[in-house]
Amino acid sequence: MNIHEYQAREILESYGVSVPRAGVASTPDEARQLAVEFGGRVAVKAQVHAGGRGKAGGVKLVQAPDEAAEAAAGMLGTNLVTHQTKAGGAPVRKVLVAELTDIADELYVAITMDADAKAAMVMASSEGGVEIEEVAANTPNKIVRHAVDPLIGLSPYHARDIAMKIGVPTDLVQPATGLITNLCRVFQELDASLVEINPLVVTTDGRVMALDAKIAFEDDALFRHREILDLEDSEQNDELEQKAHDAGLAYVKLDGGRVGCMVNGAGLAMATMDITKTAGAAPANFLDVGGGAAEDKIAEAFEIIVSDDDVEVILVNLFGGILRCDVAARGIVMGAQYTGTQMPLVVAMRGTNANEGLQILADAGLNVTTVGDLGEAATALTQVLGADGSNA
Amino acid sequence: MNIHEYQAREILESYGVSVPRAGVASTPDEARQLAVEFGGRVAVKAQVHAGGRGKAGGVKLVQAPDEAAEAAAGMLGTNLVTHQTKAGGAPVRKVLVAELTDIADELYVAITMDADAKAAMVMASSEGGVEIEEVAANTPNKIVRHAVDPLIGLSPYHARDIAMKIGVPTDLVQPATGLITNLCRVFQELDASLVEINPLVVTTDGRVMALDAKIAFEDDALFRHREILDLEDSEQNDELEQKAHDAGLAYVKLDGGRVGCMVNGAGLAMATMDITKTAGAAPANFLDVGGGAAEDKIAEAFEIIVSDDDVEVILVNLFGGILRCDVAARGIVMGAQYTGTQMPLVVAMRGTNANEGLQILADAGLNVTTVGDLGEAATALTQVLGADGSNA
Amino acid sequence: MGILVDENTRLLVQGLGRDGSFQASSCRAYGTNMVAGVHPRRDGTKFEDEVPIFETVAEAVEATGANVGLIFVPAAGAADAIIEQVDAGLPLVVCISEGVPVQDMVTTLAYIEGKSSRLLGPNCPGLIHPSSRAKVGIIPGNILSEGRVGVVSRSGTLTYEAVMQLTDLGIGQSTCIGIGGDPLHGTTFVDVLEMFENDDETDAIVMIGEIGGTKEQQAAEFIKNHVTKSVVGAIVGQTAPPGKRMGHAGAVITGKAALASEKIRGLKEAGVHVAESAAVIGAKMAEVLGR
Amino acid sequence: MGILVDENTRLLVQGLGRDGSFQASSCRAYGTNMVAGVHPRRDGTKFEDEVPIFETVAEAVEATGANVGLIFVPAAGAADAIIEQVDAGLPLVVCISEGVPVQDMVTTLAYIEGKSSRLLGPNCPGLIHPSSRAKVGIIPGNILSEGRVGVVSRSGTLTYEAVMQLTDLGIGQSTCIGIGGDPLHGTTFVDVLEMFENDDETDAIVMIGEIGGTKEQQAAEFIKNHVTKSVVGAIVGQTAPPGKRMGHAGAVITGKAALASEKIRGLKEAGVHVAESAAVIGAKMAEVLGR
Repeated sequence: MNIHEYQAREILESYGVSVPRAGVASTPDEARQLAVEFGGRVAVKAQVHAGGRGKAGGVKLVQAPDEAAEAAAGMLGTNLVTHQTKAGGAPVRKVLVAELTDIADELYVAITMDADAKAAMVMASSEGGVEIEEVAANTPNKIVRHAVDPLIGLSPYHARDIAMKIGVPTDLVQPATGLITNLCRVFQELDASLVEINPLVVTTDGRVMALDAKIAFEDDALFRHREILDLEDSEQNDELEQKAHDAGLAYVKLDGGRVGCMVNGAGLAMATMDITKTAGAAPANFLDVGGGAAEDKIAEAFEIIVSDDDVEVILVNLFGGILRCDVAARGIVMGAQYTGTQMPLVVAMRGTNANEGLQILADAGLNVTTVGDLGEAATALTQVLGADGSNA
Repeated sequence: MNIHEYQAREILESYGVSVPRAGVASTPDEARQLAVEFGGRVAVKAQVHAGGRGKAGGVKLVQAPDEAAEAAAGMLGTNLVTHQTKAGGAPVRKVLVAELTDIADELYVAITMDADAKAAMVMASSEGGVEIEEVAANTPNKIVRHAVDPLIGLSPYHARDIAMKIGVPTDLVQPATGLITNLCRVFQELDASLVEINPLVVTTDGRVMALDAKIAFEDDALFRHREILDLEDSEQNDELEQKAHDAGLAYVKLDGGRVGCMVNGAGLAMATMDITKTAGAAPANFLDVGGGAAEDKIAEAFEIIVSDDDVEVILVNLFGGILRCDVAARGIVMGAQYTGTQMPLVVAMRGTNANEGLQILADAGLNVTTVGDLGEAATALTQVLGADGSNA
Repeated sequence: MGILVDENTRLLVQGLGRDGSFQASSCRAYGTNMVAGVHPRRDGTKFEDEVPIFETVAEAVEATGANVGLIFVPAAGAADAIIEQVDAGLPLVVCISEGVPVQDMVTTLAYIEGKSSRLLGPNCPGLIHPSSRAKVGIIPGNILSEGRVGVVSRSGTLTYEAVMQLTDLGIGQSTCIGIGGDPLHGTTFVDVLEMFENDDETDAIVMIGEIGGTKEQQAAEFIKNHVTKSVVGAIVGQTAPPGKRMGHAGAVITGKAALASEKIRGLKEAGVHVAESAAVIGAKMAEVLGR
Repeated sequence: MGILVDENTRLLVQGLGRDGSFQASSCRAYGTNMVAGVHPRRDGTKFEDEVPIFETVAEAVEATGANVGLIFVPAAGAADAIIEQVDAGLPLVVCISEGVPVQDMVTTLAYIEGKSSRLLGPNCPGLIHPSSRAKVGIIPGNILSEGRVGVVSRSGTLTYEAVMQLTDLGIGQSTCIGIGGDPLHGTTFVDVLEMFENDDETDAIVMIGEIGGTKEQQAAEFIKNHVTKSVVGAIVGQTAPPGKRMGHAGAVITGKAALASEKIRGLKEAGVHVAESAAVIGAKMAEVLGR
């Protein structure tokens, strides 16, 4: 789950991480007032769940309150399109107005989960203000990595070592050490999946602070952080993804495809997506209905796929395990009846109660092509999409 | 550091531990109002830092608001004497007024630090409402112990196991598990040295709650819990102990002695206390001035000893290590000048700069008997206290 | 004898709710010797009128000599169940539960290290050994056939797909194992590959990976240096976009190494016979075996 | 060769504030080979114009081959310093710092377990080996004399008292070690007793305990079963009241086992020659040695 920069900033502040003075504005006038409060020279930053705001005009540095209001007026109510947003962009409902600081140096520090280290990993670099992927590609030796010990956490001496290695000036190593330690506390105590400060700045007046902050949370741990759930801005999410999320479905909308996929199991779902290529088409979505899905959940999944305007055919590939195919079939019938769709279905059902499931679909009179496995599914898909499937 | 029951109760509540409804009263009228709020039937409990309140009249169960006011009036402003207080008792400034609950069973659960296990230790018993020392002495098999793993903390399955073993009814095992887990969080997150719930009650209406709570904190960790320091009620402490504590000195007032002891090092201080027995006397205090004590700290320690009315002679036993004897001697001279005492001093000084120290004392013209070691100190003490030291 | 479960398996199932009961039942139906259940408040009762249910794992192990634990408890309690089973000394712990918070696994994996238990999962379908009719998990038994190909996969249902392809082509399986789709899990590809390499029952191996992480590269490295048996590989997620979690917590393209194409390249360099798509895993194995 | 420090000791001192510098200086003056200092912001400078100071322990060990670490950093940072020294692979880590939060020691001791470093302390005076002029800590060197009695104690200054009594009676010491007054510490009585028992330089042992905990009882048990050399013991705190912390975090009478009388009884049962008071430890040893 992602949150806005202003929310991340508030969390960091509550953990004792230094951040520039700032406030949130929903109107140009509020932005003006904040600029007045901060002495006129401020950054006005569009609050969207996407990187690349700077190049897209979502960050303006201004010198006076009126300019701040003007910048805010130019952002609020629009959709900001960056290289990370969907084509339509993301709606800007709020801007962050932050005091400008005189920057002596821009650094980078982030914490993620590392599967190989089986631990949280601190990544830091002397190269801040640019995307870390660039640094990793061009000058990988400028990235410092340290795995956080599960028993003792991030030792202060390691935090200190990291601060020194990324070039924090000697007299600021101590506050930087505290800052890095606190970032680690945020990551661990709140079950974050990412805490990224880019840039971490050293100011000309001798402070270290988090100038921009990105925090994402581990979805699987949100159940124990109710207060974080309240931070979610569902408007920033894709509408179908949000609907699927609310229904407890793992769904990802994919650009440019016309084959709707309904699968159980993430691996099989990816295999099913990949197989559309064999049919000369492309998947419109990833969808894993999960393990013990009940009828109504399957029905909801079906409705989400059908309500995607890109979808022309639905590829159902279910392998009964915890999921029972008869239950799934009843859910599909329910969804089809509710949406009234006539869309063609290519269906593979195997495993637990597969025959019962296929029988239920047949009895319901849906436009179903039954197939035996993934290979047959590709063939059937080609037929359904027409001879020249590659135009899809 | 100890805190009051009402403060412990608030901490527990903030950690999600069930406690009876209660409030604090400083006047009989406040007690009456609280009793009204809780329906009349309440317990009025004197807030002092000592156990054994029940037998000493510090806990009254009443049936009506007027009785609550009366009970509070009988406690507030008095000194409560229990078997755990000093002879003069402890001042009662506040009473806790708590709703009465109908108790089905009284259990016990506590968490302490265990040196042998090198970990926090949960101790629990089906025998609540009595002192755990009694249970340990009479029916030790009724005490369940579980060491908390430093990496994973108290596993829920262990908390559950403890709840079952102490006889929590099956349908209340789940809330009891949560309660025990939360007690462990209090212990670990707040660096407590003791969290004790006695009794933990099962109510007739099917709840488990902490009826009485005692929390003490690790002195060495208070530096990272400023908010806990604010809870200290120094009025509950011995006046001299409080003064020593404020000065950063390890000092314990001992009843019935007349030999004031000033020593560096806890082990040597205990040895010095013990040696007064050889002189047929008894120590008036334990005092370790600590490692790197400066002059003014030594002076303050000296003043505290002198201001103890029980003290007739001062036994100084210093072994220079981190402490330098010359520094200590200057502190003693400073303290003696400030208090103007003529009290006899038996002084042993060895180690770092011992000769300089003894010279400083000699030059200052104090009433000093210099001795070479602990054995000589005992002899000198006997002489100073008079032939019949055993009358001391 | 299978590499991890076989005729000597004495199964304990923890978490006998709706799904757990259904799956425990099918483990038994397949032929697995389930000796104990563990479920709160059902102490003293019996599962399917035959298998005793206990309040704690320790009691169950003590009373029944169970040697494999299977976990179906909800995600929030899964790490605790793993620890309880490890503390009870079960040599093999299989955790099916999906959605275990990754930080729970950080401490749990650190806790297990150096202890004598092996963990499979979480978020895995478990494993199955057809020749001894031992099934520990949720892999549908009817799709398997006895034979000499070992199957290991990060996925659940995709494993079934591959197994079914093999069975349809008359290629039986020795042991089939799902290691799970979470980024932090117990038993890895490398662990299983080593077991298959040393397994007298196994002639060739199917390994199914996916986008995310670098576990497939580690497997490739191991195959290159230590595996003499033929390996057929497949990697799914070629059409997945970067930065999006594809269901499995571990299936996210976070960098170049996490791409399907990179993994395929690594496997090919290690001499693995990589199937062009998941639809032809069986066919690839048939080709490799010369059938 | 001493049991832990000797002529091969290459000392690293971490924390060169006022007290640390004073004590490091006297370690050097005694004859100890101090090869490195570690102190923030003094990288590149030298201690007493001779010993290089580094920013981190790892750098210092790498550059100087230090093999014993001595810690004087304030209590709040002491656990971190111990971990830094253990991570740097120092075989012996001696922590003088007093007042380390006990929960810091819970995790630190768990972290050290299984690693190759031995920890002495915290809240201890360190150790000293007069025959090789190796002093690591704060025990005043001038009170020691070369000889064949090993001294181990929970206390600092009380150890000096005992050593001085021995020296005054012409009884020299092999190695003198303070294990520290905290309830949770690294090296224990049992560890040191075992080393003294196996030490060619040691003929007899002085062991000084105090109220609180059960470490003396564990020592008594060990002595009974494994120590053949004569042991003179003393326990202080006979006049301490229950429930009050006597300075040392570990010196609290929390129950019967924590009483001085109980500990004395245990030691006597193990054949230890217990001194009636700390004033006659030396005399007792003289008696035992027949001098």
